[in-house]
Amino acid sequence: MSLLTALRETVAGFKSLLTGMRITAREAAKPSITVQYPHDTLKMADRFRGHVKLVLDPVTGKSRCTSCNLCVRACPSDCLTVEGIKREGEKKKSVSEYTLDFTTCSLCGSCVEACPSDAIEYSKDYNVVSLDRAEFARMDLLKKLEAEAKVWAEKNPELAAAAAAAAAAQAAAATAKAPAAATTASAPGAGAAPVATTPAPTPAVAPVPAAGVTETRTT
Amino acid sequence: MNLLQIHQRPGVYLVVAAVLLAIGVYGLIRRRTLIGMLIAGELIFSAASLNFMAVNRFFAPDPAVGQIVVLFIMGLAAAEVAIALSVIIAVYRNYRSIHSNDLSELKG
Amino acid sequence: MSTFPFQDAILVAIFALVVGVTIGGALIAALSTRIIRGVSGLMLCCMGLGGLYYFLNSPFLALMEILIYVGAVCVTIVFGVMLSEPDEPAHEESRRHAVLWGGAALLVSLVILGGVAHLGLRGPWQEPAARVSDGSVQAIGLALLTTYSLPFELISIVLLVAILGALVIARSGRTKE
Amino acid sequence: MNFLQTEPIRILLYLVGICAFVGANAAYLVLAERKGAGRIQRRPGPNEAGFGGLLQPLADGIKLLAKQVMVPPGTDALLFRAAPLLVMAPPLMCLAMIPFSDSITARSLNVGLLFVFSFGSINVMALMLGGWASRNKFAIISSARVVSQNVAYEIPMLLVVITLLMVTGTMDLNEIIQQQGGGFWKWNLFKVWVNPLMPVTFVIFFICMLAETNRAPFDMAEAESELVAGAFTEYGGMGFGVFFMAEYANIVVGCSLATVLFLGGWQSPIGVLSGGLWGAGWFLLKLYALIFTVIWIRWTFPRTQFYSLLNLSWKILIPISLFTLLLTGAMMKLPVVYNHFF
Repeated sequence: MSLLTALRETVAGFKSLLTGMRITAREAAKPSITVQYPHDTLKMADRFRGHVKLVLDPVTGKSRCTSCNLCVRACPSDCLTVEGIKREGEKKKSVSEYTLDFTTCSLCGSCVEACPSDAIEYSKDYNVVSLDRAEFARMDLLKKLEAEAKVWAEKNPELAAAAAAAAAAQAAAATAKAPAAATTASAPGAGAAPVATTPAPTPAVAPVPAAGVTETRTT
Repeated sequence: MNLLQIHQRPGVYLVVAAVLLAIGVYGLIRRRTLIGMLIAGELIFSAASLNFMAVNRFFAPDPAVGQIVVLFIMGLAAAEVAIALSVIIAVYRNYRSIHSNDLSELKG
Repeated sequence: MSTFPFQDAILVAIFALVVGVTIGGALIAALSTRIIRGVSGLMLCCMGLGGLYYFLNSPFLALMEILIYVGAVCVTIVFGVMLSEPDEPAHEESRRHAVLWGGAALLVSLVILGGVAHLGLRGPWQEPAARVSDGSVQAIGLALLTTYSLPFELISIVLLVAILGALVIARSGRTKE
Repeated sequence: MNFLQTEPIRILLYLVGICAFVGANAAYLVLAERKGAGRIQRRPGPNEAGFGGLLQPLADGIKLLAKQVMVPPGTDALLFRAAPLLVMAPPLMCLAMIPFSDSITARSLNVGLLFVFSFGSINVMALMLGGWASRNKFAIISSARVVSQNVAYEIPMLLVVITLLMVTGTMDLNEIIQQQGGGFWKWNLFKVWVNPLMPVTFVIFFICMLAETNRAPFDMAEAESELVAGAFTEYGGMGFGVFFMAEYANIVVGCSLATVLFLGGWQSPIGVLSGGLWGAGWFLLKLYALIFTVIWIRWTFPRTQFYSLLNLSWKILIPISLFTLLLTGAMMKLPVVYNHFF
C-alpha cells in the first residue's frame, strides 16, 4: 500500500536524520583537532625539505663547512656562493661566506647529497617570508647560522663554554706553535700545555661530540 | 468639527474609501498590463471593504456582519487573484506579453 | 492603563499617518510604471487599511487584512510578476493619445470620487438604536457558523474551485510543449 | 514605581528592551552559530577577538558599519533601500507579543497569535523585494525560491497552529501558556490525550519554522554555493548586516513561538518556581535550547534540493497536518457525541 510505504519512508527518513544529529553531537563533544596556527605550529617531519642551511657543529659552535665548493658544483641552478678562508692554526679552510639565491633554488637537495662533511642539511623552516626581494636573492646562510649559534649558546651554556674553550685552546696552540716551531710536536703534545691552563673543560669535551651529533641529526 | 475626534467620524472613512475607489478606477483604465489592472482591481476591493467596515462600525445594529462580509471579500479576492494570475501566466505563455494592447485580437 | 500625555493628539497623528499610508500606497499602486513598485504600493495600502480597520474597532480584521493581502495576495501577484515581464514600456502610445485617455480616466475617477464622497457625507445615515453584539472575534465566529454558515461554505467551495481552476489553467500550457 | 507604570515610560522601556534583545541576540547568535559549527567540525571557531572570541560580533559590526552602502546602477534604488528596513520590522513587532514571563510582555493582545503570523508574512515580501530590486540573476532566482518556499510552508504551519487553536481555544499567547502550567506533562507537546499526534505537530511546526526562516537544510534563499548570497548578493555593508540580523531575529521569533505554543513558555517543567524572573529564566532556557537545535541541524544536514523541499511540504507535511487537524476535531467532539447518545 502506497500510503503505508510513504509513511514508513517518512519515519525511516526521520530516523536517519536523528542518526546524523547524534553523530554531530558526538563529534562536538570531542576535543578540537586543529592547530591554532600563529600560536601553535606543527613540528615539521624529519624528511621535510626546506631551503638548505648550514649545520651547527655542537663541538665547535660553528659550521663544519670547509668551503670545498662541491655543493656549488653539484647545484643545477647555480644558486650557491661559497667563499672560504684559511684561518691561523686550523688545518682546514673554514667558510667565510655562504649565500643561497632562494629565488632560483629548486630545493632539489643535490648540494646536501654532495657535501662530504655533512655541513649542510634541509632546514625545517616552512614559512620563509620577506618584504624585500634582496633577502631571498642573497640569503646569507652564515648569518642565519650565527643567529642559531647564539640561541644555541644561550640554551646550552656548558656546551658553548666547552666549545669556546676548545677554540681558545686551539688558538693558544697556534700561538704556542709559532715560537716552538723547531720542536714540531705532535698534536696531543701541543695540546698538553693548554690543558694545564684550563683543566676543567677538557674532560667534558670528550663525551659530548657523539651526543651532540646525534642531536642535530634528529631535529 | 473637532479635529481631535476625527478618527471617530464616519465621513472620514467613507471619503477615504471613495478616494481608494477613484484611484482604483483610474488605474483600471490607465494601466496597460494585466497585472497592473489586477492591482487596481484589488484597490477597488479594498475600497468596498473599507466602506463596509465604516458602515458596520457606525451604523450597523450587529457589528459582526460587516466584518464577516469583509472576510468574505478577502476570501473572494484571494480566489480572484489566484485565477487571474493563472490566466495571466497562460496568456503570457501564448503571447509572450501581458500588455492589454497586444491581446486585443481574439482568435478562435 | 495609565494616562498618556497628549493622548488625543498622538492618536490623531497616528490616524493621519494611517490614512496617508493608505492613500499614498494606493497612488503608488495605480500610478507607478514599474509593476513591482505597484505591488509594493498595494502592500503599503493594505497595511494602511489594516490600521484603519484597527481604528474601526476590529483588530481581528486588521490582522487578517495584513495576513491575507500582504502575505497571500501580494506574494501571489509577485509570483505572477516573476513568471512574466510586466514592466510597462515608457512611451508606447502617442502623446495626444495619452493626454486623451489620461484625461478621460481622470474625469471618470473624479466623478466617481465626487459622487461617492457626496453620498458618504450627505447620505441619510442613522445611528442604530441598539447593538445586537459587540463585534468581537467570538461574535464573528458564532455568526459565521450559524447565520452565515451557507455563504461561509460557499466561499470555501469557491476557493477550492478557484485553486483547482488556477492549477488547470496554469498547467495546461506546460504539458502541450 | 508610579513613574514606571505610566504608559509612555512603559512603551519606551519595552521598545528599548526589544531592540536590545533582538540586537544582542542577532549579534551573539552569529557567534554562537560559528562556535557551534566549529565544535561540530572539531575546531574552536572564532577565538581571536576578545576573550575566546567574545568580541567577534563587535568587530564584525564595526567592519560592516565602516563599509560603504552601495546601490549598484540599474537597481531599483528606492526598493533596494527599503527592503532592509522592511525585513527588520516584522520580527521586532512580533517580539512585542511574546510573553517572556507572566508579567513581562510588551503588549498582550487577545489576537496575539494572529498578530505574529500576519506580521511574519511581511518578511517574505521584504526578501522578495530586496532580491527583485537588485536586478541580479542570482538574487531573482533566490527571491523566486523564497516566495515559493514560504508559500508552501506557510500552509502546514497555519494548519498546525489551527490544530493548536482548537486545543487551546484562545489566540492570547499568555493564556495559552497559562493553560500549560503545572509540569512538563501538561505542555501542549505532550497532550497526547487531546491528540495522540501532538509531538508530530510539534515536529511539523519546527520544520516549517526552519523553512520559513530560510535555515539549513532549507536555505535555498541564500544557497551560498549556488547563488552567491541569494537575495542579498548586491547588498554590502550594513544593508547586508541588517538582512543577516533579521535572519537571526526571525529565528528568535520562530523559536519563542514554538516555545510558547508547545513547550509551555515561561511555565516551569517541574511545576514549581514558575513566576516572575524564574519564568523568564525558564523561557530563555527553552528558547535557547531550541535555537541551539536549529544551529545543530544546520551544521548536520546538507541543503535539500528544491523540488524535494516542495515535495516534503505538499506531499507529506500538509496531508499529515490536515490529518491531525481532523483527528483533533474528532477527538474533541467525541465526548459530546458520546454524551448525546448514551
